[in-house]
Amino acid sequence: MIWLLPLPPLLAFFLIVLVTNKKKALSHTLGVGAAALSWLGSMIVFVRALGVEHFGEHAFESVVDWLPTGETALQIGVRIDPLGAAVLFFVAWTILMIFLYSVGYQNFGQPAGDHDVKGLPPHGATVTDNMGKKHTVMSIEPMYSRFFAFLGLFACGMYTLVVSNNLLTLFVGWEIMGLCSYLLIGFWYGKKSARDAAVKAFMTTRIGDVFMLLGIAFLYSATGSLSFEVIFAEGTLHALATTPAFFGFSAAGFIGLLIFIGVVGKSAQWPLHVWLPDAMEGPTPVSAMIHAATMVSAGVYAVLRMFPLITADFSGHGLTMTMSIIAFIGSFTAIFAATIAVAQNDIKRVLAYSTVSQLGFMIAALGIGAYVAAAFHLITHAFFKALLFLGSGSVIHGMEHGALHTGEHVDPQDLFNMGGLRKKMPVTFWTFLIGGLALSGFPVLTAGFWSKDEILADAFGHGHWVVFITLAVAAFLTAFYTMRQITLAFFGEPRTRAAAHAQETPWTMTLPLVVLATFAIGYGWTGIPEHFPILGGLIPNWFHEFVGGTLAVHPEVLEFSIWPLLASIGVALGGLSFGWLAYRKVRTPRQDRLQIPVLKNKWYFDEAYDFLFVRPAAWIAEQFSYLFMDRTIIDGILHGIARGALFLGGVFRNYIDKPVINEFFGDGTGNLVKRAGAGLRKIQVGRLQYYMLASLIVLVAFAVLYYLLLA
Amino acid sequence: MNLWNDPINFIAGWLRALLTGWGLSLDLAKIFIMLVGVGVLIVGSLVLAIFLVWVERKVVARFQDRVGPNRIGPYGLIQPFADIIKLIIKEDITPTTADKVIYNLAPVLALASVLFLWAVLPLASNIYGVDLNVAALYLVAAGALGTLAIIMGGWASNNKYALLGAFRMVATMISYEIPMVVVLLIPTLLAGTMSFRGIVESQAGAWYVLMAPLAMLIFLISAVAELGRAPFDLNEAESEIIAGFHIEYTGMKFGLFYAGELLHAFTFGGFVALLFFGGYQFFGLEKLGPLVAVTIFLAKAMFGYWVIMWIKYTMPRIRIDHLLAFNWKFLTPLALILLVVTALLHKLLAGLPLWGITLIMFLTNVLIAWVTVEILRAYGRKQRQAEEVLAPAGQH
Amino acid sequence: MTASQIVFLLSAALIIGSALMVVTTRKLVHAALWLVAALFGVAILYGLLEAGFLAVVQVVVYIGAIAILFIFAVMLTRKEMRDTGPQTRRSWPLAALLGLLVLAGLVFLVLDMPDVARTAVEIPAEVDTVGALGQALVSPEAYALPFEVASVLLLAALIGAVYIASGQKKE
Amino acid sequence: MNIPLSWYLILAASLFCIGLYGVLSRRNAIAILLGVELMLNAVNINLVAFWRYLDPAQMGGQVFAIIVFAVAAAEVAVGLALIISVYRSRKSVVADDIDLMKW
Amino acid sequence: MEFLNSHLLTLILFFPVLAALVLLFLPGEAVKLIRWTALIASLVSLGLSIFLWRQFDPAAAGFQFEETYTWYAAINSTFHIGVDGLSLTMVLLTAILTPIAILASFNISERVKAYMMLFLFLETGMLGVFLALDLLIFFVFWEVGLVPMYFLINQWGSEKGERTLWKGIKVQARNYASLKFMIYTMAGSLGLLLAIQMLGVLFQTFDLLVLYQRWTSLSDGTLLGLPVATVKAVAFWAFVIAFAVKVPVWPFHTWLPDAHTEAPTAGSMILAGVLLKLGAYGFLRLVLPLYPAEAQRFAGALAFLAVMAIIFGAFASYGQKDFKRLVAYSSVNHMGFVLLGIAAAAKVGVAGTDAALNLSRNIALNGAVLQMFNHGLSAAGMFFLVGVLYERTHTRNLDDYGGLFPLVPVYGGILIFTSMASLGLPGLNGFVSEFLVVRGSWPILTVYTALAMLGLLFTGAYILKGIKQVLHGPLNEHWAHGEHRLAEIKAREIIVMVPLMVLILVLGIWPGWLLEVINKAMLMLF
Repeated sequence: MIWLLPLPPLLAFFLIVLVTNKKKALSHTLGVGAAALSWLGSMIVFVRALGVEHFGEHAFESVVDWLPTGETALQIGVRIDPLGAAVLFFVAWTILMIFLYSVGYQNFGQPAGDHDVKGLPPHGATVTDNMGKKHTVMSIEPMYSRFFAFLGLFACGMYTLVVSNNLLTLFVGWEIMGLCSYLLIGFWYGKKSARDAAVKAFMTTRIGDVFMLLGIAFLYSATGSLSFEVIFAEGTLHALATTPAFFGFSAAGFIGLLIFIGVVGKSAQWPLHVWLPDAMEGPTPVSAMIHAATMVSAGVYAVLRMFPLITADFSGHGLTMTMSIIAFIGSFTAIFAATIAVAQNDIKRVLAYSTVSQLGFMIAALGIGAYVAAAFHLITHAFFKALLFLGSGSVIHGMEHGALHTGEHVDPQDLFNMGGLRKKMPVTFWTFLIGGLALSGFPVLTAGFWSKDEILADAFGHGHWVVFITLAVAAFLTAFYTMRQITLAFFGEPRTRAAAHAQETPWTMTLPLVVLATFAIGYGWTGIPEHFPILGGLIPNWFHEFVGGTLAVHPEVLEFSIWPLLASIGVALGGLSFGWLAYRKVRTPRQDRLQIPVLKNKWYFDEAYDFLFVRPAAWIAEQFSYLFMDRTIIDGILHGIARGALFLGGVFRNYIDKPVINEFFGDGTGNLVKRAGAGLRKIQVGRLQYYMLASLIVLVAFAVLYYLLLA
Repeated sequence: MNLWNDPINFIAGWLRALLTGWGLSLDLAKIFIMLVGVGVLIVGSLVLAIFLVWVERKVVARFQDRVGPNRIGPYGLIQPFADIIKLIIKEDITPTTADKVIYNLAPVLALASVLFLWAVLPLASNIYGVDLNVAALYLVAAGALGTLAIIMGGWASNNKYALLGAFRMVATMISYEIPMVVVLLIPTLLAGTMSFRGIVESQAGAWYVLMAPLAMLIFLISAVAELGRAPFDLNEAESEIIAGFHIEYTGMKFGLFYAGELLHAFTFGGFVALLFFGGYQFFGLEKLGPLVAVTIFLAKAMFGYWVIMWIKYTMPRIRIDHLLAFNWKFLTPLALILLVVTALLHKLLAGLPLWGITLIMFLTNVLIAWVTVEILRAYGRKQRQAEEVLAPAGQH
Repeated sequence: MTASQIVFLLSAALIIGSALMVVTTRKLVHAALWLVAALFGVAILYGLLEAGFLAVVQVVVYIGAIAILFIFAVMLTRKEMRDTGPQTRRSWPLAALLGLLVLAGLVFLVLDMPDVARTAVEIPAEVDTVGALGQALVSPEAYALPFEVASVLLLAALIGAVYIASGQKKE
Repeated sequence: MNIPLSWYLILAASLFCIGLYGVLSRRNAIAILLGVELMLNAVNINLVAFWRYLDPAQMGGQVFAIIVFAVAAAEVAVGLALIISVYRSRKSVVADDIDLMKW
Repeated sequence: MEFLNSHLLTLILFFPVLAALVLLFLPGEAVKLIRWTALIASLVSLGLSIFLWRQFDPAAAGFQFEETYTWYAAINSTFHIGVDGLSLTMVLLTAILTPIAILASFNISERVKAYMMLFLFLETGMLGVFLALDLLIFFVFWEVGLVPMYFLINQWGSEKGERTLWKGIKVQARNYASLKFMIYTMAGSLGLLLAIQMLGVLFQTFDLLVLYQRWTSLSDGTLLGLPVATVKAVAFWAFVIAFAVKVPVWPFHTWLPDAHTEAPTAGSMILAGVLLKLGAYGFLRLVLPLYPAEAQRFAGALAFLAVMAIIFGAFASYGQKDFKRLVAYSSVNHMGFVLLGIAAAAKVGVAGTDAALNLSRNIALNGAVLQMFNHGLSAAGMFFLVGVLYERTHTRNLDDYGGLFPLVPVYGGILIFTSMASLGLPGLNGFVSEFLVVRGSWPILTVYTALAMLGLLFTGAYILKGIKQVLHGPLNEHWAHGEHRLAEIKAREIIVMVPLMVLILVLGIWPGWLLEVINKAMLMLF
């Protein structure tokens, strides 16, 4: 039954692409219906999973032989274990909400745009109402059904990833999502920036994927199979841990590192983070999908899956090399992304960087071995980040409505064009506020607090001071820029007439916001640690029990210490208040002191990469390998041989054929014959008797000769 | 082996005995006898020639409704001798630029060619010069000698008319030689041998005239042309070239030519008799004795000679081109056809009895004659129409 | 010396003499006539060799036709050749020498032939040489083919001669 | 019949050489033909002599002689025709004048 | 039926030639008739191949459907053909691609009869190589395959285009390309011919099965005055160069881009689809079994060349301005993987005792053969799509295109699908074979496989560059309206693409049915 989960969206994708891409209504019902179906399936699986105690030992699994290789065969299949069930839960919910949300976002039911062209965002349509007054109103997205098809494929990719029991199908889902991110980011391929962003996204993730493929190949060749069951068996893990691989890593460590590089690419960690902010070019549901629900979380999920492998040779105290690398990258990304997020003006770009930093948190947690905390933060983050994105989407939608209404051409996404939207869009404001608080970890109330606190506690508990401090600072910055964003967007007075005329978005967009908001708050309470001062004992730390079960050895519960708790509360509240204070009065970007060019330009990483990698690659490709290597060197050699042959032919012709054979033999003999002929001609006198006489003389001579010599 | 039924051997035996008696060796005697035989033959034929002159002049007169020489001797019998004596005592003129040797040799050769013929004539079953197995061809060879003599005569007398006459004479003789040879082949074919004696013997059953009358006619015509007499005597055509090749010859040289000519005519009469009329056979009479056979043969020969003279003094002369055209366009083809038909029939009818063969051969000959006449008549009609188209009679 | 030997010698003398006269007389007609004499001698030889048919044919063909043709030819081309001027080429001594040389060679060869001096064998009387010759000429396995070819040759020569000689009339 | 074969052969050889001399030395084309005739007759004598002396039963010799007759006749006819036509066009019968067939 | 069973291979092999002869007698101007007869002929071949596929028993050892006829007794070479898992796959690929190529060349309008006949000859040439079990036959069909291709490129290639040689000599591009293709392959195969003759003379037979035992077992003494080892090495390199030129391994590959850009659409489909596989097939059928020791010794060199091909293939195609040349270089890149797999298998040599190594060797070979099959499909698809575009726009320069997606959405969709396949997107066939090759060659040639990943990365780069410049990119007004407005992809063209896309998808999701046959064959390969 489990392998049925990814099928409905896949089916929807094919149906829409092949059959119903002309009819918009049918397409979106198909899309949403498929998502709902998968959602229902997942809920059933989740509930049954809850029902089974000690679910870790006997997960639902079914396997099939996929590739015959020599005597054995590569097996693939599906498997749900506690981690899978939990992730499945949040994936199902977020995907369904995004499907629902995008119906409204793509202005279903609005008239077709006057001069909308496929490949560019809709520019609104002029419509005359019954009083004959003409005013422009939002127009429907020209490629409406294609959007839903790609979303369906995206969902299918995520489901296969979550559901698969081996690294191969995980990788398959992984790559399909890569493709869909490419297609969706480049959805409005009319815009140059969207095109480039799509390619950048695909390429950077592909860099990661390549290493991951190597990791998988290494794992497969080392263990003979890819399914988790076989890999995480005690014997194989021990074998992997002990066999040395390259650069001083153990096999397990090296494989873990390779796979982690893949994850870095996919979850946009520090070196390969450049594509995520540009991915904002796509429509907002896509950004939500990518940055909250699926794409990025897939990365963390993969590391979660590989946790036993990575920590195969971890013996409790000192981090192994791989784990330390992971921890370092995680924490560095957290702080680094936070610094950039602070200086961004675009509402979606801020969220993008916040996602990068939050992922940094999770990766850092995994780096230091905090398995359950990372999983918990992963799920809570998914909820409130999806909420924030969809909220920003409805804010943008409202701003566009206002811009069209006033005919004022203003960038609907720039924070400094907004202001005072809390009066115009109350539902969006409140849900956005809850999301923001959860993100910055508002104590007790929001889920964000619990998961982030867990991580800090773990870091503090295991004595990883460096990680603890960087994460705390990052948390502070997070709180700061969320408050900056909320104040700029919602509080204060509307800076532009468009902001003044912004209007609340229809129900299809606000309902998902509300649902996600409830989760942003509610989900936190499932993972309250026992020793928590007040609330500890009330609700059993279900999450820890449940998800912990996936590991062979159940992670032990940390004894409580007050310092990390105080730190997280202080950091959260401090960041929020400071943010609100700093931006209460700010009217124009010039007043914003944090507009530091270095931060604004993302530490110039894009330019650096372009300079270091893209341009040299283009040069190598164009000049070196094609023009130089092929055309000049190899073709040069060929043409050289051809010219040599030509030259040789010429030599033979001019020095042997013509002079020797033609002149000497050919004409020579000719002349000889002519001269001889001239000589002999004289004996032909024409007189008859002369001939007779001559012949007779010869005859007689012969006779005599014959007689004398022979007879 | 007495005088009556085999005179020559009898005499030869007698002579041989005589000569050996005189001490000659046998060979010598044999040669001598041969010579004697030749002499007798030549003298006999010459005397006959003289008699023929008389006969000729008597018959011509009778044809021309006049009496002929009857004044000198009884019935003019001495007249020939008178002529001969005249010729002998006439002045013998030789043209100065003439080619002396050839001029004098010509008349001798003319007469010699005729005498050669007599060597082959079978007078009787056992009286003959020599039984040459190629006698027919020998006859043609002699004819060739005659031609040569005429040319030499014409050329040597260094006279344009003589030369022209000689050429004309030679032209006719050569042309007519061909039909004669072809027709000569028919008796050879029928008899199976070329020797005259063989031919005569094989005519015992049926004379060849019965089997091939047309052949006899063609042989007669061509013989007359060979002799240069009667319709074909263009060289004596006074109106055109005076007297032909023997203009410059006078006296006895002319006499030789004249005698040779007469004897030649008589010999050919004999040949006709020999080839077609059974030679010395006369329904079994010749068995009585050789001499009877000789007289039969001579009578037949005289009859043949009479026919020739008859033609001579009745037929007008033919123009030279008509003469040659007649030969080449009519006579030769007819002779060839006749030869082929006879050969075929001879082969086909081999099994039949003699009278059957003769009857059929005779009828075919009549048929061929009739067909040729028809062709001629058609040809003639066409000629006349052509004339009428050209000049319609008496219009303007 | 038997009779035939005498006759042979006489005719040989006749042949050689007239042949020499043919090649040496100044006047062409005499040459032709001497040729006739020589041919007559040869005919006699054939008679001696008991080839009667050939002798007669020699007379008929050579004397009857060829000699006369020669005489005709001489007559036709008389106007130019006044029998004046040298009749023989200046290089006649060389020709004579060569003739003698060839003669010597031939005679030597003849004498050198094995059993050359043998005498003729007697032909049985009943053998009819003329008939045999006739048979040889027409029977296919003997010499029918050369006979036919000869006839064709003659026909061709006939037509050719007529055509060449009469050529002038057309121009 | 006791004439030895050699006599005939010698006679023929001498006749042949006389003819050869005639051909080589005479200026007049017709005289040349006369020479040729003599040579042909010499050959004929040989042929018949060989027939008679070697094997009278084989008629080859005689047949060959007859064929020589035919060829001689044809040759004379054509030769004289040629000479006459040459005479008509070039007004000369001297062999040396007829020398167009030079190189 | 019995006849069919006993003569199945000869039927498949010579049916196209028979059809070509039948074509000869059709009137030249009945173009539709000729096209359809050619198509049906190739479909018959396909039907027979599928029948062969069903009759084929993968588990049975050795060659099946073997047929031997006396062909050239004088030099004791027999017409010996047979099929095993490996050649069966290749025959199937050829049989599938030829009708598609013929269907794709329905737009050829001049000299259609000659074109179709050459195509059918080409098919026989290719099938011959795959079926031949006699070295001489192998070589004969190897050369026969060349000639039609030369004419296809030379006569029906693209008219425009000039290629400057040295000293400014300009020569028409298609002549240059066809001549270069012909002479390059011929020169390469000279060594092969010599080696074959040596084998033939040495063992008095050209039969492969006999040679496998006799040649490999010959290991001591001297041969032609040289120690056997050196002779074997030289012969090995002769074989390798001949096939390397055909596979296009890196240094010998420069003929491929020229040949492809100048070849007509269907021509380059078949050239990329099957002709490149001849070289790889040569490696698998001849080089590995005949020279196991040498292969093992020089596997490193082969792997190096393979990686060079992958990397430089990817870089070169990324640097292309011409769309077809880009796809051509992609073929170099993909075929590089095949060679990598073969090199890995060669490195292990004959199946030894170490189970893991054997498994990797087998996986590498499986991957290589599957890659040959998959690349055949995706390359043919890509070339066809480029051809479709070229037929409408008559230009292959990427800068001339731009923003065509709205104009031709269906074409765009198909192009993206096929590009993703050739890129090696998991879920489609490209990924499966590349994964197998990587998995197979990693434990054996780790460093080279790692380097190859760079190539894999840039595979994605140039594919996306192609898509970006063709479909996305700023809309090039030129094609938007007016008489040369870009026409949507026609029904015929879709029919051409459908079988390819279906196969790509099916192989991507469930390659088991094909891999089963390949796997068994690879076990028994050497």
